[in-house]
Amino acid sequence: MRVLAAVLRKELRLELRTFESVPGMVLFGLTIFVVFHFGLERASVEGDLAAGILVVTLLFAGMLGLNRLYVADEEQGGFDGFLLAPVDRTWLFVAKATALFAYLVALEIVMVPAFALLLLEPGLGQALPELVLVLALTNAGFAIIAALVGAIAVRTRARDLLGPLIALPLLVPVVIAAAGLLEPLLREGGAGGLDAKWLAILGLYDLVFGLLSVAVFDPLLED
Amino acid sequence: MTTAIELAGLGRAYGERAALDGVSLSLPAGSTLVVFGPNGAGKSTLLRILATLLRPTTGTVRVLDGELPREAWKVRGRIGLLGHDPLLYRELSARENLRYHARLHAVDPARVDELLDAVGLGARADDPISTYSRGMVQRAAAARAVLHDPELLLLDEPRANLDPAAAAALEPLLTGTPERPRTRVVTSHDPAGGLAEADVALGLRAGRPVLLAPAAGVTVDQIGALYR
Amino acid sequence: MFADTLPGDQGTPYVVAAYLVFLALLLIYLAIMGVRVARMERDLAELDDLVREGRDTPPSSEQEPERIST
Amino acid sequence: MHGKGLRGLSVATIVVLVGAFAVAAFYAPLDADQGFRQKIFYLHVPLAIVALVGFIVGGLLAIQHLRTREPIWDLRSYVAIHISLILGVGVLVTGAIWAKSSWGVWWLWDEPTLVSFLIVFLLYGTYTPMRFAIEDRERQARYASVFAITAGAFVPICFGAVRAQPQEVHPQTFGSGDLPGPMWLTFLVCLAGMALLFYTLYRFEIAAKLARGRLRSLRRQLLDDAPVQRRSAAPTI
Repeated sequence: MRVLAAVLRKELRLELRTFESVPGMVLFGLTIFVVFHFGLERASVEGDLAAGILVVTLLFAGMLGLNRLYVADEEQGGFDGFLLAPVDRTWLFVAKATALFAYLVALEIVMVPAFALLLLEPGLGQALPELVLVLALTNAGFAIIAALVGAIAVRTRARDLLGPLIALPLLVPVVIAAAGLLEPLLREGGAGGLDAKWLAILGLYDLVFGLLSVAVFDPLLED
Repeated sequence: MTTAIELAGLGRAYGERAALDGVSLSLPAGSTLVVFGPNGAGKSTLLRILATLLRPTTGTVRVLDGELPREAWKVRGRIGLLGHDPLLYRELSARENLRYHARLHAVDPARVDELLDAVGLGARADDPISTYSRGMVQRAAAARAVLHDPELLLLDEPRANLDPAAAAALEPLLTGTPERPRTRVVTSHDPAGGLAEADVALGLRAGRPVLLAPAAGVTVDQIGALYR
Repeated sequence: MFADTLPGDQGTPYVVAAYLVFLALLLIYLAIMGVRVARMERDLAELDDLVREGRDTPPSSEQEPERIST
Repeated sequence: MHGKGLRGLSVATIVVLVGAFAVAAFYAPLDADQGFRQKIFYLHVPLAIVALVGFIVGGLLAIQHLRTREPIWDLRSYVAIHISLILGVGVLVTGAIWAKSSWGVWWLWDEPTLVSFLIVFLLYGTYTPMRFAIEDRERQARYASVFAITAGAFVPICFGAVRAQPQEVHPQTFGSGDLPGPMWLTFLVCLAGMALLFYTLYRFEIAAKLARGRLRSLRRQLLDDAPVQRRSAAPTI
């Protein structure tokens, strides 16, 4: 755990110092809302359309996060510095996934109210606890895939393109489940409950890919 | 008098190109091996292999009491690397960088401040590395390399772009103390200076060891011949 | 016996198209592999000539490159 | 020495495959409502199953590669995925044709197997560009194996997630239970033919690649001019 805390503390401090990821993700997200507004020519949305817009916007903002996740380590010797230490390498993956999870939470703190303000028809009040749970599971899915695929993509030539290209298809099940869960929450006539089936799928996805990533991460660091 | 490093036919190839080929030597603990050779001769590759950062493609490597790459975990944390890349985050300060490495190596944070003063960075410790001069970065990197009191020190031209004051400040750190001698592998382009501090001299040319002998018996122009 | 399994109703062109597409895909793949194998055979032939040449003329004695050693 | 047994295998494949298609065309009874169109089923579904199994096999071979670190496993994983991708093109095209003939539209978002196959295909489509983007051979193999394992585990999950979607408009023609005897038998023969085809192409390509590797090393020994190795996605032994 000491290692996780050390790497995570360094990650968050580096982010606070350079503001590389979160501000960019927030601005990018808000811009996408505007684009959706003009693209769909809708002043307000609800139900499945609202769910779709929110999930897709978070997904693409997450892709920005993915592209920035390992850049500092690749360019400033972070990988070597970490490999020289007598620690289990999987902690780097856990720390990076947790860091991106934190960025996504920070992103959502700004974006969800903005979404309610700009586009969403029904208010958010009544469905907030369920919404937080769904977004948490979705963030976990994004963070796990981004931390794994980011490590694959960062040391290749076309990394800004390759990362999202690999991550997006992998995240389709998360998008399906998240949209399915959010749809009743954002419906006009008041919140429906959470669909257990989709909750199970999202939870299973996070669990399976979490364990899988931990198992296959180490070979990415050897040279 | 155990041996710190044991190499037998060590080779490293990138596809067809052999960066290192057929290096064999045995270095007793506490002694200093100085590696000479033109750029691209494989000096840095050798250091990265010894530092467990690079897997050898042929031959066997035994460093301290671990056979690489299988037992790398055994020796990691007991080796200090000061390479061309300082391995420090430019946006963080020297103190923050060293604190991070201290936590990774489970080293008492107090040692960080102690080292920062030792290398003469006490005043600027909290400014980001990006504001440091080349010499100051090298001092911070040296402090990072010896932070965890390694048994084996790998130094890639440690005195490059260092002013005399900085070199003097780093000297005690990089040589270890008589009662706790440090095994060292140092690469150098300075035949005279290099031979002076060497116990064993190794000459590399295009990845092949063309010269391997106790430093006492090696003359400066033999080293010079490597570069012609 | 075939009457009931092969009528000419409007579905036929699609089925035929599907099987033809599959066949075309297969043929393209085999063609590419064929080109690769042909290139390999040409290289092999070239190497054969070399070996034959080598055997006819005795190999010249090569001079061991001078090494600096103490 | 690499291609031993290939001739026998190729003959067997041709016999079984052509036989299977003949059986499908002449022996299999007409589907009650879809009539003759249903016969694409005997091509499209076996092709899809073999391609998907090929992807998963590629993942298993990649696990073996990470465990043993021998390049031969990376070659096998690469070839398995490479051929599955080629069959995948066939699956998507025949799937579109089947959709057009049965439901009058070239693509159908309600058909879960087609949709999930497209997602899997898009994912594996990045396999070769990713390999090409990494220059160092050894690292290329290692990263490709990590990709193959992750993607291999993704295939069933993707099918599960897409299939769980509510709009199940069209009757599922491929259900193990409801197929009458003769159709089921024909389907099995076609599946066997397609699996044999995959295995033959797999063995064929591996033999070709090993022979090319052998050739290159011979050339290097004889001509002593090591041809500068072009960047390529394919592994070379």
